[in-house]
Amino acid sequence: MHIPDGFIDIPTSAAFAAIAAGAIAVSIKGAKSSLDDKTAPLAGLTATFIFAVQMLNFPVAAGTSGHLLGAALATVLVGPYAATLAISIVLLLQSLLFADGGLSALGLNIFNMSIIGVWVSFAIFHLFKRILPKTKISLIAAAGIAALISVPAAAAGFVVQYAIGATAPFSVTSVLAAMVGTHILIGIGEALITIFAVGAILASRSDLVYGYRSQRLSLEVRTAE
Amino acid sequence: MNHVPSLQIKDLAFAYPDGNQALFGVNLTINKGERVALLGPNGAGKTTLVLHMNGIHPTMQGEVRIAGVVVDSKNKDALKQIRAKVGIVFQDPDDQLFMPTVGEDIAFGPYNMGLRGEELNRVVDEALTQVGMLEYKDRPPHHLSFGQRRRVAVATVLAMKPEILVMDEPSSNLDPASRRELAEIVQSLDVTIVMVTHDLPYALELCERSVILSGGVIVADAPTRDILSNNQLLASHRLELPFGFSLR
Amino acid sequence: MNHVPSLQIKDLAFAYPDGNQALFGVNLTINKGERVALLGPNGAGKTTLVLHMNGIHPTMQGEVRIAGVVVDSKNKDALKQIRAKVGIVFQDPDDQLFMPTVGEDIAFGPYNMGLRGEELNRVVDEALTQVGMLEYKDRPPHHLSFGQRRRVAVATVLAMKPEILVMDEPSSNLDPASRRELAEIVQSLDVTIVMVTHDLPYALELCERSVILSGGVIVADAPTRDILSNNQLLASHRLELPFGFSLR
Amino acid sequence: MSVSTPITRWPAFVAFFLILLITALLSKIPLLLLFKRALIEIPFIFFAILMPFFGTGEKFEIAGLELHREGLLAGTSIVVKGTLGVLAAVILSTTTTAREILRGLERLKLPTVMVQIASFMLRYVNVISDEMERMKIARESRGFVASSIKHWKVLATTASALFIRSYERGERVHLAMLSRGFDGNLPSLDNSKATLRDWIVALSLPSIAFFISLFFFAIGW
Repeated sequence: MHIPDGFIDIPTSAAFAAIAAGAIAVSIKGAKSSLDDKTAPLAGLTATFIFAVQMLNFPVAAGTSGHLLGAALATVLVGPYAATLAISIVLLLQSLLFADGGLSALGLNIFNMSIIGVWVSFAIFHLFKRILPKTKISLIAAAGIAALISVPAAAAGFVVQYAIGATAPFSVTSVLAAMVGTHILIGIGEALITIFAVGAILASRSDLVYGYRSQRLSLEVRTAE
Repeated sequence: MNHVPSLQIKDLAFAYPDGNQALFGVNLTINKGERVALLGPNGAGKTTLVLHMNGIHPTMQGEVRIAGVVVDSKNKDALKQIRAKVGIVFQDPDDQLFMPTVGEDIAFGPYNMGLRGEELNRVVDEALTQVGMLEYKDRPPHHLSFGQRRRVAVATVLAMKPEILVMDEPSSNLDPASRRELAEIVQSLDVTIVMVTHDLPYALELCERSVILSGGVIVADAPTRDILSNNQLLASHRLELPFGFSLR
Repeated sequence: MNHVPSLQIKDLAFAYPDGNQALFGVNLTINKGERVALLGPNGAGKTTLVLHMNGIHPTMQGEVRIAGVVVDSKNKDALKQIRAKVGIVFQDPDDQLFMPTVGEDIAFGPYNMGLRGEELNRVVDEALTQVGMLEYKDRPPHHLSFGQRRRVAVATVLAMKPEILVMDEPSSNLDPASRRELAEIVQSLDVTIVMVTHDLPYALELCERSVILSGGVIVADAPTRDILSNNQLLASHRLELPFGFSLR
Repeated sequence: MSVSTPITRWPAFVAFFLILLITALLSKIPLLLLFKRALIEIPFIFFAILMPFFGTGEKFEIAGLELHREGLLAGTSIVVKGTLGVLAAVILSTTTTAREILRGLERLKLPTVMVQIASFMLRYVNVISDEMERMKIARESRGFVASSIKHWKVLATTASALFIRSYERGERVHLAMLSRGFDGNLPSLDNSKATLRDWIVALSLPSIAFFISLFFFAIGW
């Protein structure tokens, strides 16, 4: 999914880099208002977690394996702002240190994975949380649907970039079909893992789930004598 | 008592892919039912040795046998049998406990060995009873105290009915009472035990015999009391009894 | 010796936001230069008490004074002064060593206190020398052994020239030699020390005086030797001397 | 630079490749290591190899295979440009420590919070991946083999345990920071200013590349 150098032309890459920079600036503001001076350590450790989890390969079919993207998972766990920051940093360091994704394509990759991936997850998660009854099960389901859709959505982001600035000769519609088609399959895996993971975290530390925190209606207030 | 030793290691040598050699010909035989402390300074190769016992590290040179069967990391089916026979309790219980509830965690090993249904349930309850944690079966491990998690970690491998139980620093981070409770559990178990530890008093309390692994070879193998009373031997391998401790 | 106590706690009570009350009126005075062990079972409120000493937990009821100054978590400037005076060494050194190199980690505290340039450099070198780790200044913490990281963690707070040094389980996970080396460092320091520990022999070796915190109050405050020889007192708070250990 | 040069001007790419190779040799990177690490590119090469078989435009035949000129060019372009990009990144990451890269990011005016997040990530990536490795060994020691879809649940619960541990560590790190007087400002990593010489050295590679592409443009290749 990481776009390398040379795939999309320079003006398109630059335009998306500008969009990415803007979105990061907004996310910094948003994260600081919710996490305060905890932003750096918590988003930093979340980025570490995403990075580690992306190394966790799972078998898909016929000897191939995939790995988690983690956009929906991060969004549900730490909220969209911190998730955007964490995933952007993961992409930045992957391109700088591991040559995974081109540096000139960084803006494109950030746009697809940390902006579309996170904010589509957030929108869908919220929508379904609102529609479904207010239980832990529906929260988990909402997270799963968000994960399922976030992956092909990120792939569709690539198709848009391709349509604008591709240096390859496929027709846009065939690329769209191929990318979105395969990524729906990957999205199913992403959804299953997100469902199990969110479920397990809700069972042991529900207070760490960002999407659950806003769900609690009111707390009993007591005073110590 | 069975006459086949639980563990036989012959001339085991091992180097990491980066060329760093960790084991230089280890020889060690442990009979069924023995409790042996594996002592040694940091970096002596203790963990490397332990990870050979169940084939996580492939044997490069030499031989490791569990209850007479050679550990061969290439034979996947045989390896599964070996891993059922060697139960390793790791130092940090959080590395070992990852399922949503205690019961599911205990069931993980036996399930991988093919147990299902009623039998699986029975094995889980039995293991939890052995460590006195049955009432916590449906709790998430995260909410237990450190000492309780250590006990659950022991139960996760007891549930596999191991031939040999390997414990890595079992007393680390335990408060004094949990430390004693764990000692009582260990003493109640009828299984061969290898205990990797820096806690020499604990080794003395629980193990008749101790071996010192230093620089990738076994440099001492004797009754624990003899080893702990040899100050010169201890000092030359960065071991020492804690201040105020006396061998009575 | 200064006549203002390093630490004065009066009638300190505290409840968590979820209503769970942890401290029920703690009274404790520690004079300058004393080394005091803070003992007690898990869940007794030891960590909660420690986090009151530098205002991480706001004082709800009662009073905490460091070198005569009231800890007031609302006054940000005063709080900064307090945190410079109370150096806490946390149990897991990886939590405390968060900067890319050892040197930068040591500089973190003094930098926040306003030190810069040559003076900052001097303070860093001094703290590293005190724990015998100067040569590791430019290394990333990840490449050090556990014992070395614990020593660097001690240096990170020594660099702030604290009035009082609070150590949470300083001996945990250390091998015997590192444990003794740390004891020697602690003994060489000329600073008031509060040591939260389960390791009663270590408390005896390093601290003249011990207090037991149990159920959110101080239930014993006496010379360490007296406390450790009172088996009934120990037992009623889930404390006990390890097997084979004798008070000589 | 290489990204914006059209693929038909192929001698320029040979020159780019040579510059990178010389840089690698000058920085004493074993070539084997360089190419091993460049293997990360493989999935995209597959994609590129497929290209000549699709697409529109002029067709021709080689060894019985029907190829499209457009697709062939585009495929080659992707492979060549991608390879150059990966090689450059590998050279950067093997010659520059993570810390220097952070400093560079700070100098390039990346927002401070981002530099801090990156710095925490680099500090803890070993700690967390060690935890993950230990969890993996513990799983395997109990007879677990990741082989089929039903094992996803196990991997997911491992991921959730890892998240809880990472997040709690973040909270403890924050406490440790507060205890040493942290008030929201981390000390800057960058205590030296970039000299003119540093800039010249840093810009030498891109400018050589730029002149090469200018040269081949001028002579009309």
